[in-house]
Parts: sequence; C-alpha cells; structure tokens
Amino acid sequence: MTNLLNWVLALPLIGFVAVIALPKSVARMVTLLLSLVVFVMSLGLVAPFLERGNGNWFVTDVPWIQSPEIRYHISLDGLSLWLVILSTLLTPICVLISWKYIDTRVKEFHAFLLLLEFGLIGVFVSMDLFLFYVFWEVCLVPMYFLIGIWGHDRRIYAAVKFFLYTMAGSVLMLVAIIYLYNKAGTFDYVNLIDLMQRGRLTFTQTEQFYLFLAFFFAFAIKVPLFPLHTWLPDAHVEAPTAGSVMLAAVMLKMGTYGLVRFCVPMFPQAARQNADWIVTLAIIGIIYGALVALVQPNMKKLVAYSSVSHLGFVVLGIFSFNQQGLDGAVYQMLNHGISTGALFMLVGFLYERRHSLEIADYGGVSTPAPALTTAFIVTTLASVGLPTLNNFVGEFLVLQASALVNIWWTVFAAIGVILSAGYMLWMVQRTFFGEATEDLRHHMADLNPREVAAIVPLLFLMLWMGVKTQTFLPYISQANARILQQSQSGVEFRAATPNPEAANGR
Amino acid sequence: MEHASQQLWLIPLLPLLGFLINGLFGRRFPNLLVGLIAVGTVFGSFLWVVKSLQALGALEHAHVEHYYTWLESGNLNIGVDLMIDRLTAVMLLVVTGIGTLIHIYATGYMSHEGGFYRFFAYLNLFMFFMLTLVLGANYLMVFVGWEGVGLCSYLLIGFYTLKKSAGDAAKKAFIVNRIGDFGFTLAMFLMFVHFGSFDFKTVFDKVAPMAVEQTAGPLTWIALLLFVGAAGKSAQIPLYVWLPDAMEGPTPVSALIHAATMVTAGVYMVARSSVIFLRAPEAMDVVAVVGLATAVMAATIGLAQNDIKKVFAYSTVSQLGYMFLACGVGAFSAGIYHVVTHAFFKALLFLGAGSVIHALEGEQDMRHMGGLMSKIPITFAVLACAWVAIAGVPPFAGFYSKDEILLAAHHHHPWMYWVGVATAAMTAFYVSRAMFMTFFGKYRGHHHPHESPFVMWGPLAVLAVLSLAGGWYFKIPHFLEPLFPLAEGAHDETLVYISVAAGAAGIGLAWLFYVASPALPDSIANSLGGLYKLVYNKYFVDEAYNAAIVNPLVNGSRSLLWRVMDAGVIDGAVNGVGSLSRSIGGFVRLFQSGNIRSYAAWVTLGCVAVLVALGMAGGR
Amino acid sequence: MGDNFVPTAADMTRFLPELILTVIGTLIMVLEPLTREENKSRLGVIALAGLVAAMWGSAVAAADPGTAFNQMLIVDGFGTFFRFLCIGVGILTVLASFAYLNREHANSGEYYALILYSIAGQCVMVTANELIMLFIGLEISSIASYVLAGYLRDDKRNNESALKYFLLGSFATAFLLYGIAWIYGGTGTTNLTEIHRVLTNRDIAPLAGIVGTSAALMFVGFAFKVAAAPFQIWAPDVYQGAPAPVAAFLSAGPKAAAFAIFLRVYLTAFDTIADRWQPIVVVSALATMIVGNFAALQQSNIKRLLAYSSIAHAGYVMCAIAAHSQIGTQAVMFYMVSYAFMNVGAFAAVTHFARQGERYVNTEDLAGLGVRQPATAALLTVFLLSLIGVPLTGGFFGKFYVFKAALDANLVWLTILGLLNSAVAAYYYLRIIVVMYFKEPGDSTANLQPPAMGIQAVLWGSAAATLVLGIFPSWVLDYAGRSANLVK
Amino acid sequence: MPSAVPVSWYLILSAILFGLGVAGFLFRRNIITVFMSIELMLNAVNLSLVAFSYQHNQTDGHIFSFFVMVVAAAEAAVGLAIILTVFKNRSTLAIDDVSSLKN
Repeated sequence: MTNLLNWVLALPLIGFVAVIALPKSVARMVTLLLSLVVFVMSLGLVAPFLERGNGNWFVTDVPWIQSPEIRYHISLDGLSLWLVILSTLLTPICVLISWKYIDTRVKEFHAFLLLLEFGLIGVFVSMDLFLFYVFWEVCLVPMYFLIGIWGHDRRIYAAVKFFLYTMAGSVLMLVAIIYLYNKAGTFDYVNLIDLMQRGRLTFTQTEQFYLFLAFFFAFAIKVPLFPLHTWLPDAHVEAPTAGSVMLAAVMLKMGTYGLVRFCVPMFPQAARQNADWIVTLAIIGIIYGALVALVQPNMKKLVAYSSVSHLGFVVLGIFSFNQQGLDGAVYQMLNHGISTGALFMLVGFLYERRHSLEIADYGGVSTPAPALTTAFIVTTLASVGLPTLNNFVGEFLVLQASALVNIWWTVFAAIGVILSAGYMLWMVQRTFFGEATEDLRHHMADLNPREVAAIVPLLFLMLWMGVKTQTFLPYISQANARILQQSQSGVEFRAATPNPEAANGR
Repeated sequence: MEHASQQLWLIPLLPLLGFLINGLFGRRFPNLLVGLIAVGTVFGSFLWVVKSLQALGALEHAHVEHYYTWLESGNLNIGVDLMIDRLTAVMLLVVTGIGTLIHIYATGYMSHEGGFYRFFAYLNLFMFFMLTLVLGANYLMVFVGWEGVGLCSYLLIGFYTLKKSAGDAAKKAFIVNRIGDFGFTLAMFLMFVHFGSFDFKTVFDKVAPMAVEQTAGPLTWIALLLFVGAAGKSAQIPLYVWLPDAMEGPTPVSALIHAATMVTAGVYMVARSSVIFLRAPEAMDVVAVVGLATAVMAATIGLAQNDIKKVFAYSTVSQLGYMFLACGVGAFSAGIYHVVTHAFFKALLFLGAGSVIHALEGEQDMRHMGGLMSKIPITFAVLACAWVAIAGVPPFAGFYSKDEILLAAHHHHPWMYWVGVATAAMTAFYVSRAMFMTFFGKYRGHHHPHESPFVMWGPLAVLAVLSLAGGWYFKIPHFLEPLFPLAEGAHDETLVYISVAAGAAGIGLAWLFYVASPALPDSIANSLGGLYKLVYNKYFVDEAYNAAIVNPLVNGSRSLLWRVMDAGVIDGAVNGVGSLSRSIGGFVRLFQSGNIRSYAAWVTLGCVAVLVALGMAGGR
Repeated sequence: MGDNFVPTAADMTRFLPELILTVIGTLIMVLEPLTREENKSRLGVIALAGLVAAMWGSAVAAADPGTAFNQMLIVDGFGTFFRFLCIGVGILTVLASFAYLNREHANSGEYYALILYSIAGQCVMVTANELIMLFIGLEISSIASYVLAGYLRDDKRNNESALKYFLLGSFATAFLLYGIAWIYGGTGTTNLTEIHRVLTNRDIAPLAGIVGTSAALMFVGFAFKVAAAPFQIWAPDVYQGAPAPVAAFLSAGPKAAAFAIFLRVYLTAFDTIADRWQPIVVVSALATMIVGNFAALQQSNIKRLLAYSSIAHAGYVMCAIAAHSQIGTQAVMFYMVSYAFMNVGAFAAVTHFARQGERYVNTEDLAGLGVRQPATAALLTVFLLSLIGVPLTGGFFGKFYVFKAALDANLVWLTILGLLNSAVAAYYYLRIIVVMYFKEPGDSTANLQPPAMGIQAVLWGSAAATLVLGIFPSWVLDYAGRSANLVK
Repeated sequence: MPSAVPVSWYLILSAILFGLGVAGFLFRRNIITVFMSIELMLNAVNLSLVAFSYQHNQTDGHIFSFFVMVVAAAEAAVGLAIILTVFKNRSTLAIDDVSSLKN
C-alpha cells in the first residue's frame, strides 16, 4: 500500500466510509477536501511518465483470492492516466455544483459520489479482468442511487433502465471473462496478453468472435453505441446535475476505455472482421444522435443525444485500427468528458435558477447573466469542434484516421460535425439571445464565485487541450502504440492464411 | 531559412492580447481606452508586418517559422508554423491595413452602442484568427484561422443579441460555413492520405511533379473539396445565402469581415493551392463556372434590392464570383488583385453606407433616403470614389483588376468574357442606382441627417484615395509573378473598351431610371411581373433551401427519428422486452392456481416427464 | 451386524450434533409447561445455546471423520460443512423469531423445539450415507417444518401453507421413497457407496431402465425439496403463508440439506449414469431460473417475491449441479452459504416491518424506509444487492462460482441464459430498493418501531457475513473446495 | 416358501397401488381421502420393499418398511392435526376450497 496509486484509489473508499460515519453537517466539507486531496495526489501520478517515459507504473500485484486466482493487480499507463485524473478532477467539481442543488440526504449523496469515484478509478487501473469487472459493477450502484434519489420526475424509470441495461451487457462480459479464465487459467490482463503474444493462448475464429462480441456488447451499451443508447437520454435528463456530469464525463468512458483496453488487443482478428458493421453503427450514431439532438426541446436531452453523436467518433476512431484513430479516440474521450461535463454543469446552473430544462422557458439569458452566457458559449464551441478548443483535436484525428481506411467513413462522419453546429447553436440562440422576460431577468443571477470556481478549470482545460496537445497526447500515443502493436502481432500470428479483408482493416 | 526569425507570431498575437484585455476587463474600462487598445493592437500588427517585410526583403522564397508541435500522432505531425511569402505579404497588408482603418472608424460608429468593449474584443479576436489564416504555413493552421474567423463572424453578426433576426443570421452563417468546412476538412484528409502531410511546402513539392489530371483523380477531388470550403467562406453558389443575411451585424463588421477580409479567404485559399488546382483542370472549370454564375446571379438580385447594405452584400457576392472566375481561368494573380482593390472600394462602400445609416439613425431602406448629397457631403464624396472604382471606370482601382480578370476569361473561353461584361454592366447599374437613390433627388425620410465625426470619415478618406489610385499604384500581378506566372497573350484593346462601355452603359441606364425619369423603374418592374418578383425575392433560394433541406431535416428528425425510431422502435423494443418479461411472468403465474390438486398434477406430470427422459432413455 | 450392534463411542461422537439437538429440543418441550408465559422466550435462549452446542458438536465430530453406525452415517467435510450451515441458519432463525413470537403472542417452547428437531433431521440428511437414513432425516426435517409452517393455528394463511406443504411434501416423498425401493431392488443395498460399486460393475449392474426409473423418482423427491422446476410449484404458496421467520428457515435450511443429499446421491450412487441425468438437470435448471425470475417480476407481496426469488436461486445452484464436477460441488456449497445469509437477512427484514399479523408485506409498504430507518434499509439493500449479484457481496461470488463451474463443463448456453436471467432478476430486487429510497415516505413506515435486538443481530450479522463472503470468499471457498472432493 | 408367485407380480401390484394412490390424490376432493391416498402410496412402496427384500434374501427391506410405517404414523399424527386446524378455521374439508394463496 505504499504507492501513490493505491492511495488515490483507497482514499475515496475511506472517504465513503468516513462520510457515512461522520455527522451530516460536515459531509460536504469533508467530501470536498478529501476529493481535492485525491485530485492533487492524482496529479502526482504524472511524475513517472515525465521522468521515465511510458510504461506501466505504480504496479501493485498481490493475490486477493486463491482459487480461482484473482489478483489485486493495478497499474497505470498512458491510456488510463488521464482518465483517472479526469475522474479525480470532476469529483470535487461535482461537490461544488451540488452545494446548493442537493439539499436532501446530503450525507448519502456525498458518500455515493465518493463511492462512484472509487469505482471509476478502479475501472481504469485494474489489470485483472476480474477486478475490472468488480469495479465495473461497483460503479453501477452509486450511480443508480444518484439518479434514483436525487433525480427529477421520471427518475425511477431512468435509474432502473440504466441499471438493467448495463447489467444485461455486463453479465455477458462476465461469461466471456470466465471463459477466458477456464481457457487460460488466469484473469491477469498482462498475463493474458503475454500468452496471446507468444501464441500460448489461441482461439478458434468462432471462439474469438463470441468472446469479442460478449465484451463488445457490454462496452457498447456503456458507450453507448446506436441502437443501444436509449438509456442515456433518460438517465441524463433525470439525473441530478452532478450525476449527469459524472455519467457523461467519466462513466461513458468506461465503455470506450474497455474497447481500447480489451477488445482491440485481446481479440484483434475478430475486432477487425467486425469493424465494418461496428463502424457503420458508429456513423449512424453520429448522424442519428445529431439529428435527434436537433429537435430536442429539453436541454439535457439535447446534450445527451449529442453525447451519442460524439461517442460515435470515439468508436469510429478505435475501429480504424491506426495510431491516429486510437489517439484521437482516447483524446476525444477526455475532450468529451471535459466539454460535455461542463455543458451539463451549465445546464444545471440554468436549472437551479429557473427550475426548468425546457429550452422554450428560456430566451435572452445573456442580458442578465453575461458570464454564464460566455461560459456556455465557449463550452458549446468546444463541443462543436472549433479549432483551438479541445474537441477539434480529437475529432480531427479520428476523421483523419478513418480517412486513411475508408474515405466514405469520413464523409459521413463529418456530416455529424456540420449538424453539431446546428443543434448546439440553435440551443444557444434560443436560450441566451433575444429579449428576456421580466420573470426570467428576476431569477437569472449571474455566476457566483462557487460556480465560477467549478466551471473555470474546465474552460481552461478546453483551451489548453486544444492548443497544447503535447501535454497529454504523447503519453496516450505511446500507450496506444503498444496496444496497436499487440493487436497487430496478434493478427499476424494467428492469420496463417492472411485474410486480405482483415489485413487492410476493411 | 535564410532570414533570422522575424517573430511573426507577434502579428496575430497583438490583436489576441487586445481581445484578452478588452474581453476580460473591458467592461470596466472607458470607451476611449477600449478603443485605444483595440486600434493600437491592430495598428501594432500592421507595423510589425511592415517591419517584417522590410527585414525579409524581396521574399524570393517563403519564410517559414516553426514554434512548437501542435499535434503529433503516428506519422502525423502538425506544427504551429507561420509563413510569409509574397501572397501572404499582400494579404497581410490588406488585412492589417484595412483592419486598422475600420477599427478606427468603428470607435466612432459604435460609440453609442451598448457592449462597446465586447464589440472590440470580438473584432480583435477576428483579427487574430484572420492573421493566423493568412500566416499559417500548413493547411491545418489555415483551418484554425478559417474556423476562427467563422466564429467571430458568428459572434459579430449576432452582436445585437436582442434581435432575433441577428441571431438567426449568425447561426445561418455559422452552419453554412460549416458545410463549406466539411469540404475543406475532407480535402485535408485526402491530402494526408495521399501526401502524408499538411505542410504547404511538403504537399506542393509532392504535387509539383505530378501530371495534369485528364480525368478526375485525387488532385481533382482535393481541389473540388477545397473549393467547397472556399465557396462556403466566400459565399459562392450554392452556399452564398448566409452573406446577405450577415448584414444584420454592425456595419463596420460588414465592411471588415463580410467585404474586405474574411470572405476573400476562400480566394486566398484557392490561390494558395494553385499548385493543386493547376493540375486539376476539371476542378478549375468548376471554379470558373461557379464563380461566373455567382457573379451573374448575385448581380441580378442586387438590381432590385432596396436595403442599402443588402445591395452591397449582393455586390460582394457578385465580386467574389469574379475573383473565383479569375482563379478558375488560371489568373490567380488577377483574382488576388481583385481581392485587394475590392477590399478598398467595398470597405469604403460599406463604411460609407454605414456613415449614411449613422446619419439617418439606423435607416437602411433606400426608399427613405434621397437627396443626401448636400446634407452629408463628405460621405457623398468618398462614396463617389468607391462608385467609380467598382463601376470599372478607368483609371480607378476596380478597372484594373476587373480588366485583368475579363481578359483572362476571354483567353480561356470567350463566352465567359461576355457574361462577365454583362455582369459588369449590371454592377455599374446597381451601384449607380444605390448612389442615385441615396444622394440624388429629394429626401424621402423623416430623420435629421448629420455628418459623421472625423474618426469616421478620416478612414473613409484614406480608403477613397486607395479606391481611386490603388489599382494603378499597386501592381499586384507583377508582384506575385514568382508565384503565379502571368498568362501570355496579346492585350486586346477592344475587349477593354467593350467592358468600359458596358460599365458606362450601366451608369447611364441607372441615371435614366432613377434621376431622369423616376417612374420608369416601377413600370418596367410591373411589365416584367414574375421575373421582377423572382429577382426581388432573391430567386426564392432561402425558401427553397428551407423547403428542400432544413424543414425535411428538422421535421424528419422530430417525427421519424425521434418519435418513431428512438421513442417508438428502439425504446419500444427495450420496453417491449420489459413488458414481454412481465407477460411471461404473468403466464407463469397462471400455473400457480393455488389449488393443491392441480399442483399435484404438475408434480405428477413432471414425474412422468423425468421418467420418460431418464428411465425410458436408459431402457433402450 | 450382530457383534457391533451396540454403538461405539466413535459412533456417538460422530452423531453428537444430532444428539445435542434432540436432547435440547426435548428438554425445551419438558420445560415448556413449567415456564410462565412471560418467560417463554428464555426457552428460545436455551434453543440458541443448544444450537451453539450443536455447532461445537459438529466441530467435535469433524475432528474425527469417518462413518458411524455401520456406515449409515458419514462424517466428512461435506457433511460437516452443511451441518454448520443448517445449524447456522437455525441460529439466525431463532434470533429473528423472538420478536415475531412476542408480537404474535405465540411464544412457546414447541416452536424452538420444532426448529431444533428440524435441524436435527437436516443434520442426519447431510451426513446420511445410506438411503434409509436419508429418508428418515428428510422426514424428521419435513414433519417438523410442516408444523412450523402452520405455527399460528388460528391464522388462515398459516393453515393453508401447512396443509399444502404437508400434502404435497408427503406426495413427493412417496415418489422419492418409491425410487429408493427400486434402487434397492436393483442393487440389493441402500448404502450409497455400495450402490455406486454395484452400478459400476457391469456384471452385477441391474437393468439400465431400473436405475433410470429409480433416479427419476428420486429426482422428483429432491427437486421438490429444493423447489426446482417443475416441482417448484408449492414453494410460493407455502413461503407466503408461513410466518416470515419460518419462511426464512424453510428457504435456507431444508433447502441446503436437500441440495446436499441431492449432490451426494447423484454424485456417488448415480455418478455412473451422469450423462443421462445431466441433461435433465440442465433443463430443470433453466426452467427453474426462468419460472422463478419471471414470475417474481409481477409480485407485490414481498414474501411471495422472495419465494420466487428463492426458486430462481435454486435454478442457479442447479446449474452448478449440472456441471457435475468437483468445482461444481464446491460452487453449490459456497452458494448455499451466501444464499443462506442474504435470504435469511432479507426475510428477517420482512419479519421486522411486517408487524403484527403480517399486515405490511407489500413492496409499497416499504416506501420511505430509507429515510425512516436508514440502517435497516441499508442492510436490506446489502441483501438485495447480493441477491442481484453485485460484486463485493457473497451473492456475486456465489453466482460467479456457479457459472464458472457450468462454463467449465461447457454448458455455455446455460451460463449465458442463466446470467441473462440474473439481469432480469435485478429488476424486481431493484424495485424494492426503489420503493425504500426513491418513493416518498408513506404511512406504512410512519410508526414503525426500531428493529428488535434479535432482528438487529440477524441483520447486522448476515450483512457482515454477506460482505465478508463478497470480499474474502476464499475463507469459505477453500474449505468447500477441500470438502467437495470427498463426495465423489 | 416356494416361489409360486413371481416377484414381478408383487411389483406390478405395488405399481398399481402406487398409481391408484396418485390418482386418488389427483381426483378426490376430500382432504382426508387425499391424505389416505398418500398412505396408500407409502404402502405400495412398502410392498415393493418387502418383495425386493424377499428377492434379495435380505432383511434390509423389511426393516426399511417398518421405518416407513413409523414415519407414516408420525406423518398421520401431524397431518391430521393440520387438517383439523384447517377444518376449524374454514369449516370445510373440500380440498379445492383451500386455495387462497395463489399467483
């Protein structure tokens, strides 16, 4: 337990217990301080990457259960590094934005928030499939409660739908994990990859196909990939602001992370053979999500559908199977986390003032609340992929990657970029411009310092990630290069008679 | 790099600084300070441009400066690189020079408006992106500027946030530009696929040895897609619809962004990519035809507009069409030449119009003007300079560049020349019409016109001088010769006379209609009936777009995708699984009748089944 | 038989838990008329002491493993494991019963005595090495539980529950008995090891049809007791009608014992015809899971819901039996432990809020429990999450091991369908959580007293055990693993 | 005793008795009769046990049948008590009337 990663992982859990044990009055403060401490500590995780370059750092590998052998094996590489930091960054921000919003069962709320953080970090650092699955499911419970207790009118439907949808996917993944274990005798990711690399562990085509499918299905639901996305709008609309933020910013990334971490390197052949229809679904999702977002009268729903669209890019990038694609996809995960997280946060600010999520109830907000408007517009612009802001980088890389494989993919996916401007700006216009009603003016205070503190870090990151990509991208790149190399060597090894279709990735 | 670093980054950065200062703290500053910062930073850029150009001398080769790596992934490497060559130099001078003048003008024009600081912050931000666009040494940097100016255009068109029409126009501009950018980005992706780089130098070096494509190949596709981008930004058919609406923005914005600088970015980009275009003749033809068609169509619409800014807006579209015609026929330098002269006279026209509007406290409808010559004489004087320049009266600015273009067109295809001449006549007509309706005859409005302050007409005077002498003084085509070799061919004097005569005819006709016998236009309009209506209503293009694209998209998304597909089919399936499960449950529960004998019957049946399966199976 | 008809000391040691349970049970019956009404719960304390002593007895017996009474009983790891389990369930039941009996004014020694007898019967079952003992243990356990199910004589629901349980239970037992007769007829012995020996020996093995018929008839009996489809049909009515603590007991203790003998008989005596009974178990497992889970979807009565849930869980366990392997046995053992804790815990919570006359047994009656009694609600949530199979709970590892065993035996489709079933199951468990936490507090929880001591003990103890099993499963699993190979 | 009657006859008789018991359970409506049907089934089993025991020349089966009888007696005691309480509460012995717990 001496290394930093263990502490970053353990502190939220300790916090969870502490918040339950401590009196209600201090719950907020304790959570805020603790999550800030975790955030600061998590920044320290970058150190070995700076000093020694890419690799698996902070490895802890101790046995947990003897039979079947399950190990507490965690480590951090360039792929998970920023996702962990994203989680630790957003948790204190979520405490801030819930300061006034959450006024019932404050203690439970913060406890669940910390439990969620614990689960999320765990998902990103687990190097043992079983451990990964455990954390994967652990995330489910706090989010279920966050939506169900503090959500809006249809929260129960949304919470249950969220839980069941995810559960349906993850049980299949569990089957695949057990199958892998029965076949390989280990749950350890590093071991598994190693065995596959050395040809000690091989699958028949059918085996690989079904295993891939089982993992893919679980991840695709989480992403969510069209047509498995319908839980998302409901969950987002009904969740409290902090829930939406965590859900959009980090939880959806569990799915895409899983695709990169597991689906691509472990089942390279199947991944390539199935790339066509997966990419088709991703592209349908991009356009479909954008079109449906275009006509949403409800802000949160609009942002939720925009997530469907944005995450289509991530999937497209992953299944392009090249460096730019994976880099773009991972970068886009972070981008989406920052900008959509911020969007939900800002929509939450509006809701706190006006108690409505219907765009029609707004109009002219820019007059009484210029700072809020500015923040919203900047975030919107990031979201529509304006260069110099973060999303552009990810989308650009993904589209470039897909162009290297099949230019038609790019053509259709890029239509989504056009549409994104449509729905986002339309919402901005209807919400912020025009004449404000007297009633609206009365309710619409501008951002207060607490809200500024919550949003400014994200705005800053949007710009930074758009301009100085070299702060983040090299680590991601190196990790992806390794995954790509693992995935490629896997294909070469197994493809005794090279399948021309699989070879060129189409 | 033969030359030492010129710190080119300072050129865009100064306006950015202005943006940051005004944007963050401007609200607390007095207007004067805000204005000083805004104008000062842009003027600083201008000075730095001049200084750099002096230091760089003749600019025989491009001067490139690399600052840091922006994006690196696999073999994709994009640097934050800036570059100056002769083309850039021209554009830089136009942008910073005219930019400075318009900034000065705006301090006067906007002095009574709310959000003064915000306006200048946006304007400075625009300068930053525009300069990035011009200075960028790879396509991606250009694209950054490209999108950035689009953003600023969006913000400035929608500057009057309380006006719904302004918001709509802004959104429209952004989205239509996005459609163009779609082409631009695809072109870039293809470029990387084929050449593995976005750097101008690398790409062009790889393209240069390639043969001219006789049938559509990658170069043609890249060129066409680039042109789609250019058509979006430079308002060409079919993406021109946003520019007339963009006049919702404050007039200095119209002058700077929607006349002098941003809208010419497309021309700049096509000229910049001339190496590619020259090897894709089919794409060149498309460019030429689209340019010409735009020129004609916009000119006809301009004939019948009553809003003074709309007239000039359609004029801008038309003139941009000319520039593309030039590029399309291979006369890139003529195109850039026209960019420069057009920047002079169109900025002047808009600013002058702004001065008129300012004088009339916001009135834009020409039917409510008239007879202003005596009331605002300075404005009239400067506008008259622009008038002669755009009408192609020799030896003023417009004459030179238009002449170059028409000659090149004739060289390419004579019919293009004749259409161009007709357009020139129309151009002369509608500008003259605007002038006559505004300044001649009797005053038809009810405001009390007053002349603009010096900060406003001062810049106008400078532009007036440039409009008059700019064409003759700046021999752009010669300056650009290292980049764009001049087309050989005899300089046919007759063609020049014909075009000048056409211009003169246009002016004369306008005089006849609007000064000599003002009743004539109405009767002609009546006699033309449907045709007039068509032109007056801009060929119903907006309506057609709405009916053919926007409405089907929105309604289809709402009713088909959202309500039917998402809520109905997909969620229906999901909920269907739920209700199916419940019905299965309900069915299963039916067996639980509560009756002991029926339970026993089930046990017995189960027993028989197991017996059959196990006992009998084993008996075989 | 003649010379060692008198039991030896070793025989008695190996029979110690049953002796203790019977003696204490009888003692309670004797003390019952001598105890005043208000002191009756002291008899419960005696019963608790008896159960603890029985546990000690099991440990003593386990220290000297081997057969007793001419190989009629066998004390091995497997048997001891289930002895501990059944006695543990008894302890939890007794603890949960104090409050129930007090509030129904039905405190009497018989109740405790019957529980002890029933457990004694279960202990006989799980250590039976011989079909006669098996039958006798089963009947001891059953007859006691018939009475327990109808414990409140004047309660119509109790009556009906008891009657159904009794009639159908006896009916099924008759099939079992008939099966025993046939295998005895076929092999000439009732000793499981002997039967196995005869069946593996081609020369003396009876007709396959006789063995099959016998296995089928016995399957009816066992499947009935564990409530596996299509013989699950009695369980919902009986659990719903029986007093809540008794339902807790029935769904954990007798069921565990029944699974134990199911395994012992089918993995020893009928091991040779495994390839014939395996498909039937697979089908039965699948049907059980589907019936249990889907029927539970529409239940509003929590007791009935938990009854269907217990059917579904039996289905999961059947998957491991279908695996027909040592790790399958191990998985069953682990599953039954974790299931006992989470299910008894859940029933204890039901006992608590049902109140006198069990008036509040609908899911809706839990509205607002999360606010009114956060601790109780949280503990019930732990049980429900465990029943769903969320990681870090015992239920998760139970499912994990069960399906791992099934997958190991190449029962891929069974595994997939089983796990999908568990996703369906999540729905109805979640609904209870929904009502507790997401619904506005209603009248039903307004005047709910805090849980009684005994129930508190059960709730906390079971929750702790559930979590421990979910975090350190090895503690139980390793023991199960070492015992599982003794069966074969 | 010479095997004048083959064992299989006993077994067939036993099976018939068992089947009659099952049929009785399924088709009779009086609880007491239903209960008696179960007794019939147990006795059918006893017959089998004794027959098998005789065939194997053992005493195990005989002994087993005594156990079965004992158990049956115990069951009868408990069962009749349960039936009595049911009758007390519902004043009916029709088995179909005891079906309030369902679905």
